[in-house]
Amino acid sequence: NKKESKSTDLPTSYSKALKDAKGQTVTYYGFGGTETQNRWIDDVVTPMMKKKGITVKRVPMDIDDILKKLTTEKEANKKTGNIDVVWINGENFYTAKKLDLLAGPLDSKLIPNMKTYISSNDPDVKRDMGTSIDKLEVPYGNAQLVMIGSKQMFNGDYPTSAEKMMDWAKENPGKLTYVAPPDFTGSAFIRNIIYETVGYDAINKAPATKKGIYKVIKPSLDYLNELKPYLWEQGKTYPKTTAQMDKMFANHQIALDFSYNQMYAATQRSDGKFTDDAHSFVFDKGTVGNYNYLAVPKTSANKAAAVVLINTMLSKEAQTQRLKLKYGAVVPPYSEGKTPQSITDKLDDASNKYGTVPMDTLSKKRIPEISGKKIPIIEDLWKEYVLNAD
Amino acid sequence: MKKSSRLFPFLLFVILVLMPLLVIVMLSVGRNWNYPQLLPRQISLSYFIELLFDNKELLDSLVTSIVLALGTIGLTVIIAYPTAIALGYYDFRGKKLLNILVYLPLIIPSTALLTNMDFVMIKFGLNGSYFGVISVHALFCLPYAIKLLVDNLSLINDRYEIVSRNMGASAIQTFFHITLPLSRSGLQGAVMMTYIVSMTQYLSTLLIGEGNYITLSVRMFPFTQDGKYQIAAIYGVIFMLFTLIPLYLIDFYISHSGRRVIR
Amino acid sequence: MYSLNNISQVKGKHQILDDINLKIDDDSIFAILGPSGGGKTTLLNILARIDIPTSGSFSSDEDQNPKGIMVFQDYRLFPHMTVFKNIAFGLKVNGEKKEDIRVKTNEIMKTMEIVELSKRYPDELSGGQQQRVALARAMVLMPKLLLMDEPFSSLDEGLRIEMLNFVKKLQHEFHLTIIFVTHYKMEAYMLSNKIAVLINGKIMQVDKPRNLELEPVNLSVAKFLGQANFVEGKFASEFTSKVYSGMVKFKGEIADKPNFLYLPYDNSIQLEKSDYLAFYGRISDKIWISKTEVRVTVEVNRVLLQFNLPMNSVEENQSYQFYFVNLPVVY
Amino acid sequence: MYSLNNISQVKGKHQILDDINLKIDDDSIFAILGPSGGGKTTLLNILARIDIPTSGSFSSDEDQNPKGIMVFQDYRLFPHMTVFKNIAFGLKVNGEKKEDIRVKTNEIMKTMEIVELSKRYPDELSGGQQQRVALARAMVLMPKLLLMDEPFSSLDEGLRIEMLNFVKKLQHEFHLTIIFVTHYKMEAYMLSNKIAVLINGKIMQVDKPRNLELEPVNLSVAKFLGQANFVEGKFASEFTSKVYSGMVKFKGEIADKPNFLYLPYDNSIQLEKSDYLAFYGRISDKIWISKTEVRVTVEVNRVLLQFNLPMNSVEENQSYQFYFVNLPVVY
Amino acid sequence: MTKRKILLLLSPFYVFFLLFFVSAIVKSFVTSFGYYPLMGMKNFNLHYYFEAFKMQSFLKIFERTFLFALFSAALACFIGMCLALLFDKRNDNISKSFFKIAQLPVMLPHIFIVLALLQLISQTGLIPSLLLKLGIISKDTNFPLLVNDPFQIGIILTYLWKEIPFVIVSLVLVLRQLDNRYRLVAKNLGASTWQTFWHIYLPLIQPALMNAFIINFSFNFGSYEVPYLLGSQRQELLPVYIYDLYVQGDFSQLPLVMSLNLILSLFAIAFAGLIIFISHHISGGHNGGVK
Ligand SMILES: Nc1ncnc2c1ncn2[C@@H]1O[C@H](COP(=O)(O)OP(=O)(O)OP(=O)(O)O)[C@@H](O)[C@H]1O
Ligand SMILES: Nc1ncnc2c1ncn2[C@@H]1O[C@H](COP(=O)(O)OP(=O)(O)OP(=O)(O)O)[C@@H](O)[C@H]1O
Ligand SMILES: [Mg+2]
Ligand SMILES: [Mg+2]
Repeated sequence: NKKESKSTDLPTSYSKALKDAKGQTVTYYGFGGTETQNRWIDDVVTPMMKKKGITVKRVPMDIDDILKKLTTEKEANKKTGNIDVVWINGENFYTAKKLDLLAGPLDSKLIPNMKTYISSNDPDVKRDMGTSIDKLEVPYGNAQLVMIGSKQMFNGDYPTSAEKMMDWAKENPGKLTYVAPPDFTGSAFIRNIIYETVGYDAINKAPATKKGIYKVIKPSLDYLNELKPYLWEQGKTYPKTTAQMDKMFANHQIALDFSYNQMYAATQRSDGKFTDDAHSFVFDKGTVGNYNYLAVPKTSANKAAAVVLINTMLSKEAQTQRLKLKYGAVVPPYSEGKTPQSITDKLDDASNKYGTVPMDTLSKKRIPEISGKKIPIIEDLWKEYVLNAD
Repeated sequence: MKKSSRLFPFLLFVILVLMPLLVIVMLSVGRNWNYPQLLPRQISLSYFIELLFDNKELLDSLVTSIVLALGTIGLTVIIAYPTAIALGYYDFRGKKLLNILVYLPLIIPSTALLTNMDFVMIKFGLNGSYFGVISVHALFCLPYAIKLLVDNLSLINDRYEIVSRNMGASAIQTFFHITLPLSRSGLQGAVMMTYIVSMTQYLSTLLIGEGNYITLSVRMFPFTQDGKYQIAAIYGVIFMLFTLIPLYLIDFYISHSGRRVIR
Repeated sequence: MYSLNNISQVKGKHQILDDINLKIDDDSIFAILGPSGGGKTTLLNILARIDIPTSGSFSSDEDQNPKGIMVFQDYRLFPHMTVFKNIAFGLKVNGEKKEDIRVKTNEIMKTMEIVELSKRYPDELSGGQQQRVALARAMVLMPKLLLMDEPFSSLDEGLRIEMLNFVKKLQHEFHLTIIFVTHYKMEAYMLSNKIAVLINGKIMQVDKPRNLELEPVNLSVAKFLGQANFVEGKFASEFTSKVYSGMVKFKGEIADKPNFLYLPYDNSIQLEKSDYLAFYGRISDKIWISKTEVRVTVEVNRVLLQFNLPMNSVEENQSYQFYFVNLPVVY
Repeated sequence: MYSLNNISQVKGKHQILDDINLKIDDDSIFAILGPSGGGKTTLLNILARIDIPTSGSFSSDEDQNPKGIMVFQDYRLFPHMTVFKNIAFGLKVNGEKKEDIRVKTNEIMKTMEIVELSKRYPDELSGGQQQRVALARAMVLMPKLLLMDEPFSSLDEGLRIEMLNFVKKLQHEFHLTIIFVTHYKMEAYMLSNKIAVLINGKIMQVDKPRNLELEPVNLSVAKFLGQANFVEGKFASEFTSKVYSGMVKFKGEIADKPNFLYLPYDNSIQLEKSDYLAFYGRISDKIWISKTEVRVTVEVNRVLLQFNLPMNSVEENQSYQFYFVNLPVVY
Repeated sequence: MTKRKILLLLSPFYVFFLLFFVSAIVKSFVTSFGYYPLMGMKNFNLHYYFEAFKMQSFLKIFERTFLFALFSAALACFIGMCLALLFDKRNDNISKSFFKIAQLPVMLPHIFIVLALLQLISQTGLIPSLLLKLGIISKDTNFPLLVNDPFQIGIILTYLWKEIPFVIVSLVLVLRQLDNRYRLVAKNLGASTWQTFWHIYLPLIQPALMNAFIINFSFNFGSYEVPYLLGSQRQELLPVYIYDLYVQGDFSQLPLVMSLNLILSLFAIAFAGLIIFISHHISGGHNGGVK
């Protein structure tokens, strides 16, 4: 078997990787439900790789399934698999690391662009949702929760804090809602409310048990319960997907939308889905932010090409392209001091043009994620004490 | 029965079936379609064109889907036919149990089962292979195929086969000259269901196919999952075209080759 | 020579066939005659190897497992094939040449008078037409052993005789062995000189037509062959009954409780004096059955009996003294 | 009185029934006799309102649209019901009381000798048993008009006669009107005194059995009634043929090209001298058909003819001079 | 002969089934008994089954899901049967086009109708828009909540849209085989249309209908995509519940998930067995083939 004979170790350096990778096909596994992201990989990354003699294959698969797959392979004692690069985050990274599924270290020797654009003491390079990264993954995108409000419905006065939001909701019942967890964005919104009501430190320090967390976030749950009767359908039901919520927002059924993409309002507006009425803002106390990461499974058969792919996706060229609206306008994961000026300019442009939040505001108002282990617990508590209360 | 008394239910049925299809088609080409407008403000084929022509992956995945579906049909029919013959014609010990067994793949929620299937496939060395993928597809098609064939065969009974064998026909000749034509409608149903079930397999294709088989469903599913309506609708329309056209062709071929089905 | 060795068949709790033993000569027509539900179809199914007997075997001198081609009682024409295709089916699956198939099929269709039906489907045929197609379908194969299950039941007299003659001719020309099953004794008599009577799953008698008719071996056979009166009575050295008491030829078993006087319609009584005085009876009814005979109902001591008598020999509502032709039989 | 008025039926391109006109008395048994494919089933289907005629109508004095209950030629027992349920079906859907249904159904099963089959399904019955169930299913309803399509074809002689008698009795007791269809003339003769002969979609003759047999109205009827030799020849004031030439009674149409001498097996020739010299022929075969008669094959001028002659009157391979009983008929 | 023949006929199925399916089930069982070496769990026990039966929420959702699946499958079978009987004739144009159109939903994935329903009957969908235009409702919230609603109406509609045609298609295939010979007999014996249906058609199509019911029931009971998109979060259905547990990524929970899965499966199997048992013992369970 040809695959089996291939080295299962990471290459020793980027230049060696480049050489070894020639002619290889690298598979990129990641969520395939964002057409802008897909387009970026297909239109930008793939041609760049082609020039290096590497073929990229994009497989749309949920990280949950990827993890299941990797686990199964490990259980079945399979030494090499088909997955070369995965898009991974937080809780899933925690699991993957715990199960020893990922190859490392992916240091700056292997990924030169890490050194160029990302400072090694950036907290997001050290920890991913509380899990120490240990050079097992590389950031390749920046995500931060932003609120998108209807200018008309809010009269330009956006609720930039939990209290303001409550007041507005009481005055305008039925006009707010949020996506129900376990949706990623919905879950982030709830964490953000926790930050608003009890603060990041409290939840960050809380023990990762149901009891411990409940004690800490009780005020947050109370807040959500107080808000509940003023939500859409009196909070008896919630939208299931962000898309559903987007549609309700677009139809002015609700006044407020959320996104994990800072530039989301811009892309939607250019798509004709949102009108000029959509305006982005963040809470005064800040919003949850995290990075998207790439990792290489231990079983990858094309580790050299995987390394090259990661470096390419992190490159200035690829990231600059990615700022285009048609590629989803994703903010690069570059560290503050190392971001090229051209990119900063572009982001500020967009903020003027599409009413998105300016880059420096965003980075100032960024609150880190809590431990991935706590997230399902919070979701459970929400279900128990908010959704199914009464 | 009078014609008029059936006209109303007929029209109602037609509307209920076709309206959603129409909505999907409009959704796939409409832009700026917001509440409470009844029709999209703009019609644009740009998405379509982009997906169909700028993106050869769509066509690739279409071909992959069909290639898998054809293999699945073959495998399913090979397994389902004899099983259905046994269930439809004969009484034997354990028949009732088997009757339930054939429905198992539907009954057991596939999400969790699939990882275990993946495990088994890896152990057999079939993961990522064509046969591996169509086997898993076939597993989910078998309940439908067997059911439709059994319904059909149990009404015919084996009396014509007996005649054929008595006249000196081999088992194979009997199958092709007697069983097959007599259960044609059941087979047609079975093929149709198999085709569609195979075409819509998502997770099994991905897990067992190891990314070697990126079908239409694999591409489409994430969008629908995430509620990306318009893209999902476009995929849906393409999907619809490529399920309906071949199936109607089969239907046309079957109902026009030879005589109407027996009484 | 074909042998049926101790064949028994049980279905559910029913013993359908009970230890059947028969020898059937090659190159002959053998008839199995029996009443409805007697087990005829069941037996043929075993000979055609459609069914497996509970015990016993069917073998021949040449072949350990001979297999007959069957004409089914319920026709079983393939519903999706035209008449032509139905008939050609056997030839086709046996790999005959196209041209041969055409010729043979057309030939037999001509004989069966179904040429003009050749393009029809079974459900467009009358009952008798279907039966002829079923016959043709089996016969066109000229099998060494042909099994026919009531092959003429839906045919009218004329066709039936034609078919009978055709079968006879075919057998003669091609030296087939034909086993055929019927409930209609005339058919059996006309086609075969050796007839097995199968009643209630048992072979009761294997004999020539004449012997069968003259001396049925027991009451069931006599009853089945029909066309006779059975007068209940008691036998103890002599016979006593409402109708007749006196000397008889006893063929029953002493153990049998009620005994029966066997009086066939035909040729059992006469008006001319004979050695055997029968009874005095009144003619209560008279129906026409052929150019020479009438069927009369004779009332004797309130019992009604039927006989075939020569045309014009008796008058309705008159009474006559009758005599037996021979010493009557009691079972 | 039921009337069939100008009933015609066309299926595909086939004219199956051609202008049928019949009057059928209430409270009687009417037989329709005809060869296979003659159109009998087609006609009954119309009377049962299962099929609609292309033209014509069926009516009665009391009812504009009378409808008969039918016994189907192919039985059509409901495959999912036991014998009991099959028979009870009609009573049940007509809203009879449970107890009545039980009693009536058991009653008729007893008459039909199928009591012990009551819990079986149709596919567990022999052909004759199925036919009896089909009969019972219709008769238990005691319909005013009962239609029976070859209801006895699968029954053995004994059963057939029992059933015939039962049908007769039933008709008599309950004053039903029964129209029944058969290809078997004896059945028709025994059950009915008024018989319509249906050949090729046309009613050829409506007559008493005797008249039918003695003077078939035309060649088709004569041929159908069978049991006769037809000798081809030419008629022109006298008849000429290989077998016999001379005076005849002419009943054909002059236009008919070949004419046929009608020589029934029974009662057409004798050895005793009569006014009508027939022919000189050699006995080539002799088969036993009843206690008094043999069927002989007579070879005359290379033509083979069949006749029923008294037992022992002729010897095989001998030649004899034969005489006609009456002046022979030519069609 | 027959025994060997049946064995021969069934062997492809058994081989295939054992290799690919039973082995996977066995693996599930092994895991559900708490043997999951990857997470360092190596003891066989019934712990997770006991735990499952102690989970109040699980039992409640189980009951709800069962009733829901039963109801929607039965409804689909009922409506499908009525329509199939109404349009079963082979040689008339309405029936022909009906059958063609009935095949459409069978050939399209569930997700298709989910999309369409979201467009049509969500509170800002096309139907509320239409009603608004017509002045029947005055604002969107007047329109009842039909997706993600507590009565699972959205899911039921989706299932009906897919399953009624499935029932129709499978019954029409059977009805065509039946022809109308038995109908004619029944009618001739004096049965009304209703009686003919009840005593003749229903028993004869009953096995096919029961099979369709089992398929629909199993699907409704076990599939998660549709309830995931259209279900109410509060009136959760079992497949979603298990799916959520499953994707939470906590691998130490896997044995529990597997045991829930197997409990659900065993129950559904028992239920299907019951249906088949009933089907065999009511009218129509025996038919020696239709002549
Ligand atoms: N599957 C079965 N289960 C139980 N009994 C059966 C089965 N098949 C046939 N029988 C019974 O076996 C007996 C013989 O049946 P068979 O069909 O051999 O009769 P037959 O002689 O052909 O009668 P017929 O002349 O009426 O066709 C009948 O009493 C019948 O009811
Ligand atoms: N659907 C049809 N299409 C064309 N021809 C038909 C159709 N049905 C019957 N026929 C023809 O009509 C003629 C009369 O058929 P019918 O069934 O009435 O005959 P029958 O008198 O009952 O004969 P049998 O005694 O053989 O049952 C036959 O020649 C038959 O082939
Ligand atoms: Mg029989
Ligand atoms: Mg007929």
